[in-house]
This record gives sequence, structure tokens and C-alpha cells, in this order.
Amino acid sequence: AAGCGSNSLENGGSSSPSSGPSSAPSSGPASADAELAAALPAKIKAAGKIVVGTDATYRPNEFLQGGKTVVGMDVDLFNAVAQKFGVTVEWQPATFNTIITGVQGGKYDVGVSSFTINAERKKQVNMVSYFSAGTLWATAKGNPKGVKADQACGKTVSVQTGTTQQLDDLPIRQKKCKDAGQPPIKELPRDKQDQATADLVSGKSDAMLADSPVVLDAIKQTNGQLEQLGEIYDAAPYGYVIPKADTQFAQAVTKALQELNADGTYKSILQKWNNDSGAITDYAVNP
Amino acid sequence: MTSDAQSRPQDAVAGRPGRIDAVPVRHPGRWVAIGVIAVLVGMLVHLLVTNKAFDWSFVFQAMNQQPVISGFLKGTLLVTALSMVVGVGGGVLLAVMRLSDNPILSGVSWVFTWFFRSIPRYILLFSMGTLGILFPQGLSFGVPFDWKLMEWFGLSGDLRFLNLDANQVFTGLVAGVIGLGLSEAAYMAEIARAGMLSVDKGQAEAAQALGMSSGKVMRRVVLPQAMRVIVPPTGNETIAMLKDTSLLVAVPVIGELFYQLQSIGTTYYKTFPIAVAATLYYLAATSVLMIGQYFLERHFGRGFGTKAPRGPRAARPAGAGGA
Amino acid sequence: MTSDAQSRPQDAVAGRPGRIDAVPVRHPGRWVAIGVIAVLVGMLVHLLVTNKAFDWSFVFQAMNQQPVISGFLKGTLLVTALSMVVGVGGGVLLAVMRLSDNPILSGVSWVFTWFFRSIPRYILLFSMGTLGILFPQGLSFGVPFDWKLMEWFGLSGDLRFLNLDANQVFTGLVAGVIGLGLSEAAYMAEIARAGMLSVDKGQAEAAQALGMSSGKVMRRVVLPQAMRVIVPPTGNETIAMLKDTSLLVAVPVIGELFYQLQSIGTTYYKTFPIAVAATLYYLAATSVLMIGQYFLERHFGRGFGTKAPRGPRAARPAGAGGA
Amino acid sequence: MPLVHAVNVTKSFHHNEVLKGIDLDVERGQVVCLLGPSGSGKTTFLRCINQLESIDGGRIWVDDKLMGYDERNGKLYRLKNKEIAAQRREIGMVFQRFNLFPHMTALENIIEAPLQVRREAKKAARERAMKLLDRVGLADRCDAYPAQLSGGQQQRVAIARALAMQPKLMLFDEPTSALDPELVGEVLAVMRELALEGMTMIVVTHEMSFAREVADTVVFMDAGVVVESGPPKDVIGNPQHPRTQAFLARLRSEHEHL
Amino acid sequence: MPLVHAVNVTKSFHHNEVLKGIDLDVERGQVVCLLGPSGSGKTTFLRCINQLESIDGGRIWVDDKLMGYDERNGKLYRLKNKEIAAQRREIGMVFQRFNLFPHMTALENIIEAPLQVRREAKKAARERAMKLLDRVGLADRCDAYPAQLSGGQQQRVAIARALAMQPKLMLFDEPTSALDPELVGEVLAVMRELALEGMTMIVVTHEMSFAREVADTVVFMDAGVVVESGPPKDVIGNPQHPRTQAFLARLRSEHEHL
Ligand SMILES: Nc1ncnc2c1ncn2[C@@H]1O[C@H](COP(=O)(O)OP(=O)(O)OP(=O)(O)O)[C@@H](O)[C@H]1O
Ligand SMILES: Nc1ncnc2c1ncn2[C@@H]1O[C@H](COP(=O)(O)OP(=O)(O)OP(=O)(O)O)[C@@H](O)[C@H]1O
Ligand SMILES: [Mg+2]
Ligand SMILES: [Mg+2]
Repeated sequence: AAGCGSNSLENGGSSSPSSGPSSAPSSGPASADAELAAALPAKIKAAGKIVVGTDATYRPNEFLQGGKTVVGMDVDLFNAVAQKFGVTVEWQPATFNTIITGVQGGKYDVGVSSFTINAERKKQVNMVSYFSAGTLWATAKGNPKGVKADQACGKTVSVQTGTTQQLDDLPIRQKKCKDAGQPPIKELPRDKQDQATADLVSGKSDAMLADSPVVLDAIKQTNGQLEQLGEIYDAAPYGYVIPKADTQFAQAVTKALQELNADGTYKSILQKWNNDSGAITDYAVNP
Repeated sequence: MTSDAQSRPQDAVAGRPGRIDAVPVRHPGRWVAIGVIAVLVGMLVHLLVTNKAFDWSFVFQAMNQQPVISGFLKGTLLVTALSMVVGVGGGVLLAVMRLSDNPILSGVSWVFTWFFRSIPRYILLFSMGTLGILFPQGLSFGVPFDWKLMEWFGLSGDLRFLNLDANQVFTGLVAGVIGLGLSEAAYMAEIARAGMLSVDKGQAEAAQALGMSSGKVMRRVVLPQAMRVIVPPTGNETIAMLKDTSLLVAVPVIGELFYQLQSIGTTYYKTFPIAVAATLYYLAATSVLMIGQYFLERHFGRGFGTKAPRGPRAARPAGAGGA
Repeated sequence: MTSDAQSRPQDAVAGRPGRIDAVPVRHPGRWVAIGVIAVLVGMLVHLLVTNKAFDWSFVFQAMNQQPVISGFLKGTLLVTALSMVVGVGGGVLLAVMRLSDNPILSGVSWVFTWFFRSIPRYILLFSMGTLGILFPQGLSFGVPFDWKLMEWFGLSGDLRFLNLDANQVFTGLVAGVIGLGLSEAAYMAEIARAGMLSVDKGQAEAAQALGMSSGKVMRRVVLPQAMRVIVPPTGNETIAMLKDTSLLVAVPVIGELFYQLQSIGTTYYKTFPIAVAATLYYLAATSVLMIGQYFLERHFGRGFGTKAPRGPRAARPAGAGGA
Repeated sequence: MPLVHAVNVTKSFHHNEVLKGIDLDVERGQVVCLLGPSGSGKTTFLRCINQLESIDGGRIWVDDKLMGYDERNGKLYRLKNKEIAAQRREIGMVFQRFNLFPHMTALENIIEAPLQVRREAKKAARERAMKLLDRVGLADRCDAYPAQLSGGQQQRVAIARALAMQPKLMLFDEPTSALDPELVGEVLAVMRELALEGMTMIVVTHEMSFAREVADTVVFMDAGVVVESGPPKDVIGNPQHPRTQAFLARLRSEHEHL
Repeated sequence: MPLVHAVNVTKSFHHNEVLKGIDLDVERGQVVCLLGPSGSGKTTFLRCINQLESIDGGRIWVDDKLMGYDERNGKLYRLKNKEIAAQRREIGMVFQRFNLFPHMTALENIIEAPLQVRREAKKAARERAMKLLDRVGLADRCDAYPAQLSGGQQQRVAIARALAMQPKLMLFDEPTSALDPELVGEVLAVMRELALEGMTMIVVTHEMSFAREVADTVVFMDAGVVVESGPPKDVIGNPQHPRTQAFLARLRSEHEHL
């Protein structure tokens, strides 16, 4: 049943941390908790597993390995949460903008896909905070174009379309450029984050801005071709997406996160993905 | 032209003119066009060979990944085949309904075509995926034939490729095939209708006069002849479908060529080589399809003089049967 | 049947039989089918009306946003129109090349068709966008006609809709239109070729015998008749193109219906109503296109007896000209 | 009772009455030739006989079966398509434009209906088809597609195809008028032979020599009515009705110099 | 020197030699009828005259112009398509299957070439077209599409269309053989009138009465060669060559009873 074709690529790739099969709980000190298990919605209890919708194109938080296995920081962390409940997780790759609808419609039990918590989302579903991400800039090694986040006017900047960076962050900067009578930032919006990163690597753009975990990972992945520019700003929590009806379950998830934090699992998972700078402790439903 | 008039009488006197061995007409414009095309092709080849953006070694490595190959075979080729089966079958049915005397059947066919041609496949597939979860039973009841097909597929999948679990195959791929198939049926309905209308009415009447039932008339006489007109645009549709399988991610189904390649791209930040790899796969599949189309066209063109007739005498234009 | 044999002689004796006023055949199967369809339609309507996922008020609000409307008009409708102009023009040119005696021209046409049918539009648009950034001048030189069109468009854009800056329009939309147009030309080439081949050879010969040049023969005699066969699949293509404008995001061009709707969806986290809104827009555009197709078909069908002839006497089958 | 018994047959297209009450009896073994100007309704009448058109009034019986309807308790019931198809099997029809199936060889054209409709064994059907092809002089062309055959050859295959269903009645609608003058003879020869063998035939034709020689009855139609009918020597040789006379004169004028 | 002067014309399709050295002279104002069995090359020869087929050997001059080639310094140069198109304007052709443009009305069919090729003014072209339609008896049908006309009417429009280019020579390829016998007369009448007016014509036909009455010369072709030619009373009335005799006997046999 081996089939043809190889299972790994030679160049790069070596640095990507591997994880076990996605549906199996990751190894660690976490163990099931009967009190938490009682808070599980009936459907999950009956199935013995949580169906999670995720857009597996967002490295390092959730991405596909070996063509079918979803891995990443979000994955490891939520697998650990599920283990606290004594159930497994079925990761279903989906496109980002269909996940919340899928959770509302019962297609997924939970959505885990680097969702930034904000007022609109909180109106629609329960959001359980578990991580803090901000915006971070990156440039080519040595910053040859001399870009600065606050002085990007006239520079070409990569950004993924539809992200908060494109929709909220850059417009403010554009306005500043305009008010200062300087040339506008040349935006190079891309459908996918990896395309935006590729543009920066290939020199098509002078800088890139994205969620901090993504940028940190891209810097690591590209083996020194990129470097961080300035510090993380506009930090906001990521949240798990849970249906409005399952508030009790959402509360239980915060408890599970607290336990994971207490036993050190939380920290070690973040460290594994080079993301401990985003750790939080005040897990909450709809903060 | 006056020189002709003078040369003629002499010529006629000088014995009977023989073989014509004339200097052909020159087409300078045509050669310029060919030159321009040659330059463009040269530029393209130069670009392909020299531009580092292509990164050929990565392209071939990416193409040779096991999930990519299996995604191509199962997600892309198999879904294309199954969707086209549903689409062509449904399209022919819709065309027959549309051409029926019954205004209700014909109206339903029209509305179906109108609706499913309008709805983007991405949205349709997303909805199918959602429906699949809401009424799994309902769907399986609605299209027993497809389930049969998928059952067969499920088995073959288990036998040959072990990397997709059955559950995912049954929910995702079935929804994907139904969604793409329904959409395709709407397009195929128009194609099949045009094909059927192109068959001379005398053909159906001759068959009826022989005592054939309307079903037989359709299957044995009208459709085989309509195929001549149906096959070429169906080739277009199949090739388009091949690439539309990349929309399966909306269902979601990820065991498909483009998604698999993109997920490699995500890891290595090499977008362009990934696009090249996908294009090479689609080029290969398209080539095979075009060869298949050639043979299909030849098969259904038999007796229509699209090739040199084998008999001793070609048909007289006035005598060519109801063709 | 024996009852017939008995009834006949009596009947014949009883005077001349008059009008036939027979009981029609019942089609129970057909009524069952209609019943099933009615139930399905009922379910669909019930779903549409009662299911909260649709959120109709949001749907109409989203549809009424200024960027959405302008995206529909400019990104979707205008790009569809321009791409189809490039596609149909290029397709006819490719078809003429393909049918030419010159093996080089015919080969180039084949390779073009093969390549551009194989390359996914998303990837093509992505590459076009990249090319656009690499050689903005080069592109503008290559297709002066399109630039003219876009210049005209740019002006109208400045006059009517102020939300896209000219720079973006000129680089992005041009690349998008060229990419979609080239891809479409490859599909249209097959359609146009089939159409031209469907015209009786006698038509071209009659025109040649009148002293018409080959260009005139093509434009005045062959193409107008080929249109009958070309228009229906071109309708399919146009409708598909309408929805493929959503791929403009790969260029990237974002002034387009689907992207604009999605960005509203992303802001308000309502995916499904957004899908419904997009579908409604596409339904509207498709409906208009289908009406247009109807009139085009009627126009090019003139003289072919697709409608009741206006003259006092219908054609004899044996006497219908080269049709 | 005659094999074909048509009484007061009427048929309109929209508001155009094409048949205005046709009566026709054809005895078993008889050959009836139908003459008449273009548009007089000859084709339409043939098509009504085998229900390719449904009639508006009157009745047509073929072999004692009422065509297209079932009469029970004084009420007519339209037959199902299947039953109409069964009735048609007894009637062979040959068209002006041959209408051979272009995607099948001559042999396949002939065995199609026996295989598909009568579910004969393939071997037996082929053997009988080859005999029929031999009879129309085309045994050597059995593998040719229609497009590879001359018009006359195509029409002979079309006759063999109709005969393969062993019909009781043969209808011919101007079987030679789409043929080159030279090829007319070979088709008429086959039809002549068929008549000699006792086949009941209704033939629409402009070939006067054939009508004179072969027909038992000649029927002259004009504008949807039978104007004159009788033995050929009367109707052709000595027409009584002025319309018949005019028609024949028009036909003759083009050939008198030959 | 004759209007048409063809010398030793040969033409092959693949390895099938269809014309084997045809000589033909047609004087201005003459009518030549071409007879011959199917496949003898009559159509091919007509098509060679106006270069719808290019010839392999020999020469054809029409109105003192060498068709298809330019002869300079003893060398032949193939003419450009444009120049060939110009030569064709002098020659009208009428086809067996009419080949009217189905998407244009009768009037539009006729004015198409004058407008597009000779760039006549629309008004003048229309007026002349109406005169031509009147001449072929169809002025009232000017707005009908071909599909709305009978075969005879279509063929008359086709003749008018060819005449609209004011050709010096008219070629007719079996202009009546796709017509109902009744409709043959109306087309032949138009052709007869044309001949009387002095038009030079080459007519392929099976209509013996027409050939006898109108032709100055009858040419009998068989298997790509001219077998016999001369005035109609000789070739038709008293054929010398056995192949001519056999052909005429075959044609006659079908019509002798009329
Ligand atoms: N399907 C139809 N719809 C409308 N009118 C029709 C149809 N079929 C025939 N007609 C009309 O009915 C009349 C009789 O037609 P029919 O074909 O029976 O004549 P015919 O005697 O066979 O003439 P011909 O010698 O030209 O074949 C004609 O006026 C014709 O236009
Ligand atoms: N385009 C072609 N390609 C190959 N063979 C051809 C072509 N055109 C004609 N022929 C062959 O040339 C021969 C002469 O044909 P042509 O049509 O000139 O005969 P014809 O005398 O006009 O006969 P008919 O009376 O049947 O019209 C025939 O054997 C025919 O099959
Ligand atoms: Mg008729
Ligand atoms: Mg000929």
C-alpha cells in the first residue's frame, strides 16, 4: 500500500516540528477529568470526539503535514484540551470563512483556526481566549530597503487579503502617508499567506505584516532569509469558536486551559512552536 | 492581364499545354505572423529555462509527493470522472425533459438549468457539505445510484490507497461529486439539447416507423448521432471540471491535487513552483483527455465522412441520407 | 385487439366516422415524477423561508452596499464582457488558424489551445498578476487595444465610481482581462471550430463563386451561419466566466462582487447569507444573459425555420438550401 | 375486407386542413399509386396510416386493427406509445430522403429493428439481412456506411431495412425523387419485383411508367381530396377530371422531346 | 476567339484521375449542354472553369484571361486569392442544391455580392435586384428566406443572384435535378429566356428536352473524357458512340410510358 511518490521533501522541512496523528491526544502529563467530561455537550459525549473545523493553511498554527494530517500549535493545544475532557479530536480542514457558519450550523463542534476575538464574533458565537497574538512586520535579512513600520510610505508591502492587517492596520498607515504628503504604501495583497511570504522572500515586496506567530514562523522556516522588524503590537487574544448554545462547555474549556497551564503543558506546547511570547493566563469566555 | 491575352494565341499554337508547374503565391504576412510567434515561443522557453522563479527541482519533488499523487488520482481524476458521469447522465435527462411535450417537465428542467448554472460551484459545494451533515440519510436516499458508485469506490479506495478514511470519503467526496455533478448537469443539459436538436427529424421518424419505442429511438438512433455534436463541448466541460475539483476544499475535501500542492507551498513559501507543478499535472491530464476526445469523435463520426470513406465511391451530396 | 376487429364492420356500416374525440393516454409515471419534484421544490421553499441561516435582511443589506454594487458592475460584469470580447475574438482567430492549410499556424493554434485549456484560471491569473508587476510597460505595449479599452474604462470609472484608484485598475484589471481572455480564447477556439465545420461547404463555394474574397466569405457567409451553433455553448461560457471573475483575487484585483461580499462576510461573520447574496446577483446576471442568448439565437436562427415561417409555404425538406 | 381501409380521414396543421376526408381501400396484394401536385397531402396521408401523424377525424384500419386507437363501448381511447409502436411493426415505410441511420453500416441498419424490436437472435437476423441485401443487389456492400453508398444504393438498403420487419404493408413516399435519373431504374426494379411477389404497397411517385405498369389502382389527390381513382390506364391514360389532366400535361411537357 | 477556351484540362483527386484531358470551346452567346453518367467529371470540370478546383494540367481561358495563373516569360505564377476572386466575378454559377445563403432573404442574397464585392450603392443594387427578381417571377417573394421558398423558387433566386454580378458566362450544374418534377419547368423557363437573350452558358443537365431545344452544342462526357460532341440533333437524336447510346437508352427507359 506504499504507492508511488515520496513522503518528504529534501530541502527545508527539517525544522518543522512533527506531531502524532491528529486524532490521537498528544502525549504529556494531561489526563482526563471527570468533572470536565460532564460538561460536554450531548452530541460530543455520544460521539466520543470533537469535530473541529480549521483552515489548515495557516502555518504554524494549523497546517497540513503529509497531505492529510493537520498539525500546528493550535492543534497541539486543543488536542491537550480535549484530552482533559477524555475525548479525541477530529480535525476537518475547511476554508476559513466557512468555519463560523459551520459551527453555528452544527457541522463542526468547535472552530479552532487562529480566530482573533472581537465584538462581531462574540455576537455570533462563544469565544474562549487561549493565546495572544499581535501584528508583526518582517523584511529581508538586513532590511536592504530600510523599511520601518511607521515609515513605510512608498514601499511595497505584502499582506494577506482579508486579514485585520489589510483591512484595519494598513488603511490607517495609508491615511498617515497621505496626510504627510508622502507617496502611498504599495500594497501587494495576496489570497494566501504563503504567497505573501513568498513575495517577500523573492524580493517582490520590501516588507510584510501579518499575525505575529505567522511572521515568527516564516522567519524560522526561511532559514535566515527574513528578519523581524520592530516588535509585536496591537496584541489581541485568539479564541476557540463554540456555539452560543454550549456556554457551559465553553466555561469548561477555560477550566481545562487553566489546568493545562498549571501542569506546564500549555507553556511547553507554545515553546515547541516558538510562540511562548503569546502566552496568556486569563482564559475566559467572551473576554 | 493584357500580357495574358497576347501570350494565349501563341501558346495555343505551340502545341497542347501540359502539366501545370506554377510558382506558388507568397504569403509574406503569414511568415511575419509565424516569425512573431517564434519569437514569443523563444521568449517563453528562455523564461522557463533561465528564470529561477521556476525552481524546477522543487517542482518535480513536489509533484512526486505521495499525497499529491494520490490527490491527483483520487481527488482530481476520480472526482472528475464521477462528476462527469452524474453530469452527463443528468444533462441528457434534463435535455429529454426540456424537449418533452409536457410543460411541467420542460419547465422544471428549465428552472434547474437556470438555477444551477447561476450558482457558483464554490458556494454550491459549501452548501452541499453543510447539507451532508444536516441530512446524511436524506441525501443517501435521494441518489442511490451515486451511493452505489461510491460504495464501489470506497472498496477500491480501501484496496489501493489507504490514506483517506472511509468516513471522510463518504461524506466529503459524495457531497463533492453530487454538487459538481448537479452543476455540470445544468451545463450539459444545454449541450445535450443542442446535440439532440441537431439530429435530423427524419432519423427519429424512420426509427419509429420501424416500430421502435421512444426510449429505443433515443438510445439507438438519436443519441449516437447527437454525440457528434455533444462530444467536443463535453471535452471542454471535462477539462474545466478537472480544474474545478480544486473547489472541493469548500466541501471540505482536501484529498485533491491543488490543495495538496498548496499545502506544500505553505510549508516552503514557494508559490510559483507549486503553480507550475499543478499546471504540469493538469497539462498531462488534459492531454490524455484530448486524446480520448479524439478517439470519441472518431468513433461517433463513423459513417459521417469525417474521414476518407473506405468504400469505392464517395457519397453524392444530394444523396447523403438524413445526415 | 380482437374487439377492434369486431367493432369495425359495424362501425363502417353505421355511417362515416367523424371527428376523433379520444380519451388520451394516462402517464402515471410522469405524474409521480411531477409529484416528487413538487415535494422537493416545497422543501426548498420551506427551507428558504424558515431557515434562519439565510438571514434575508442581512442578505439584502449586503447586496445594497456601494462597493458590492460597484464590484458587480465593474469587476464582474465589465470584466466578463471584456474577457468574452477577447475570448471570442481570439477564439475565432484560433479556429481560423486551426482550420488553415498552413501546418505551422494550425499547430500553433493547437498548442495554444492545449496549453491554455490546461492551466487553471486561478494559476493563470496569479501568473498574469506577477508578470504585470515585473513588466508593466511590456504588457501595455503588447496589447494596445486593451489599454485603449481600459483607458476608456478608467475615465468612466473616474466619472462614476470613485472607490478604486486608477493605478490598481490599470495594472490589475488589464492583467485579469488578458488572463481570463486568453483562457477563454482557448475554449472558444473549439466552439468556433465546431461551428465553422457545421456550415455546409456549398455555402462557402457559392460565395467564392460570386467573387467574394476569403475574408468576406468568412465574415458574411460562414460566421453568421456558424453562430447558430456557436451561440448556445458561448452562453455557457459567458455564464461560467461571470463566476470566474471571482478568481480575480489571484491577480490581485479586489474590486469584484464576490470578494467585496466576502469581505463583508468576514467583517460580520455571516458566510451563508453572503453566499446567498452572491447567488442572487449571479442569478440576476445569468437571467439577463439567458434572455440575451434567446434573442441572439433567434437572430442567428433567422431563415433556418426554427420559428414558424412567415411565408405562405413552408420549405420542402428536399428543397431546403444548403442548410 | 381490405388490408387498408381508410374512411373519411381528416387532418389539419394549425388551421390548415391538409386532408379533407380521404377514403381509400387497398386489398391484400394490391399496389396503389398516389399521384398529385406538391402540397396535395400525399405524404401526410402516408404518415397518418402509420401514425407518424395522428388524424383529426375518420378512421384507418390496417389488417383489421384500428390505427392509433382502441374503440370500447363506443368510446375511443388513444393507444399508448408502445401499442402504437407495435402497430407500426406491421407497416414498412420508405422515405424520399432514405433516412438510413448514418452511424450504422448497411447490414447494421437492416438488423437494427429485428434485434432491438423483435429481439431476434443476432445470427438469424444477420442471415436474413444478408438475404435481403442480396435481393436488392447489395450483398457485397454490407459493410459500407450510408455515406459511402450512392443514392440508389441507399434507397435499396432502406427498402431492405423495411422488409426485414416482414411487414404486411409497404408505404413508399417518392422513393426515387431524390435520385439521379440514372439511379431511378435500380430502385424501381426492386419495387417492381416486390409487387410481383404479392406485397401490398402504397406508392407516392411521379414515375408514370412505374405507375402504369405496376399499379392496380392509381389515386389522384389534389388539395387534400381524392379527385380521381381507378386503374392506371384510365387515370393516366384517359383522365376525366380537369385537374388530373392539367397535372399530367405539366409532367409530360418536360419529357416529350426525349 | 471563343469566350471559353479549355485545352487538355486534367485533374486528379489523390490518385484518381477525374478529368483526362478535356478540350472545350464555347463561343460568345452559345449554350453548351454537358451530358454524361454520374461520376464522369461534369461537376469537376465546371468547378475547374471558375477555379473552385485548381487544375493539374492544361489551360482554361475565359474571356481571354488565363484562369488561376499568370504566364510570364514562359513561367506560370499562381494568382493570389484576390485575383482569382476577381476572375470569378465574370462567371456566374448555379448549383444543384441552390446554396442560397439561408440567413438572408431572397433580396439580400441577390444584393450581397454587388454590395460587398463590387461596392455598388445600396439603392442601385436593390433596384437592380428587384428587376432581376421580377424577371425570374419572384418580385413578390423578395422578403422571404430561402427556407420559405419552394425548391423551384430557390433555384430561380440563385439564378438571379448569379446574374446580379453581370457575368459574361453562366455555369449551371444540374440546376433542376433536386427539384420536384412539377417545379422543373419554371426553372428551365428562366434558363431558356436567358439563352434567348444571348447569355453564354454551360449547362450540366439530364433534361433532354431542354438540351435539344436550347443547346447549340451538346457534349457527352464519360470517365473524364469527351466522348462525343456536336449539335443536339446529332448527339441526342443520332448518337454515334456506343457509350452515348447506352446512356440515352437508360435515361429514356424510365420515361417511355408517359
Ligand atoms: N408538420 C407540418 N406542419 C405544418 N404544415 C405541414 C406539415 N407537414 C405538411 N404540412 C403542410 O401540409 C400540406 C401537405 O403537405 P404534404 O407533404 O402532405 O404534401 P405532398 O402531397 O406530400 O407534397 P409533395 O409532393 O411536395 O411531397 C402542405 O401545404 C404542407 O405545407
Ligand atoms: N473533392 C473530391 N475528392 C475526391 N474525389 C472527388 C471529389 N470530387 C469529386 N470526386 C470524384 O470525382 C469523380 C467525378 O465527380 P463529379 O462530381 O465531377 O462527377 P459528375 O459527372 O458531376 O457526376 P454526377 O452526375 O454524379 O454529379 C467521382 O468519382 C467523384 O467521386
Ligand atoms: Mg410529399
Ligand atoms: Mg455532378
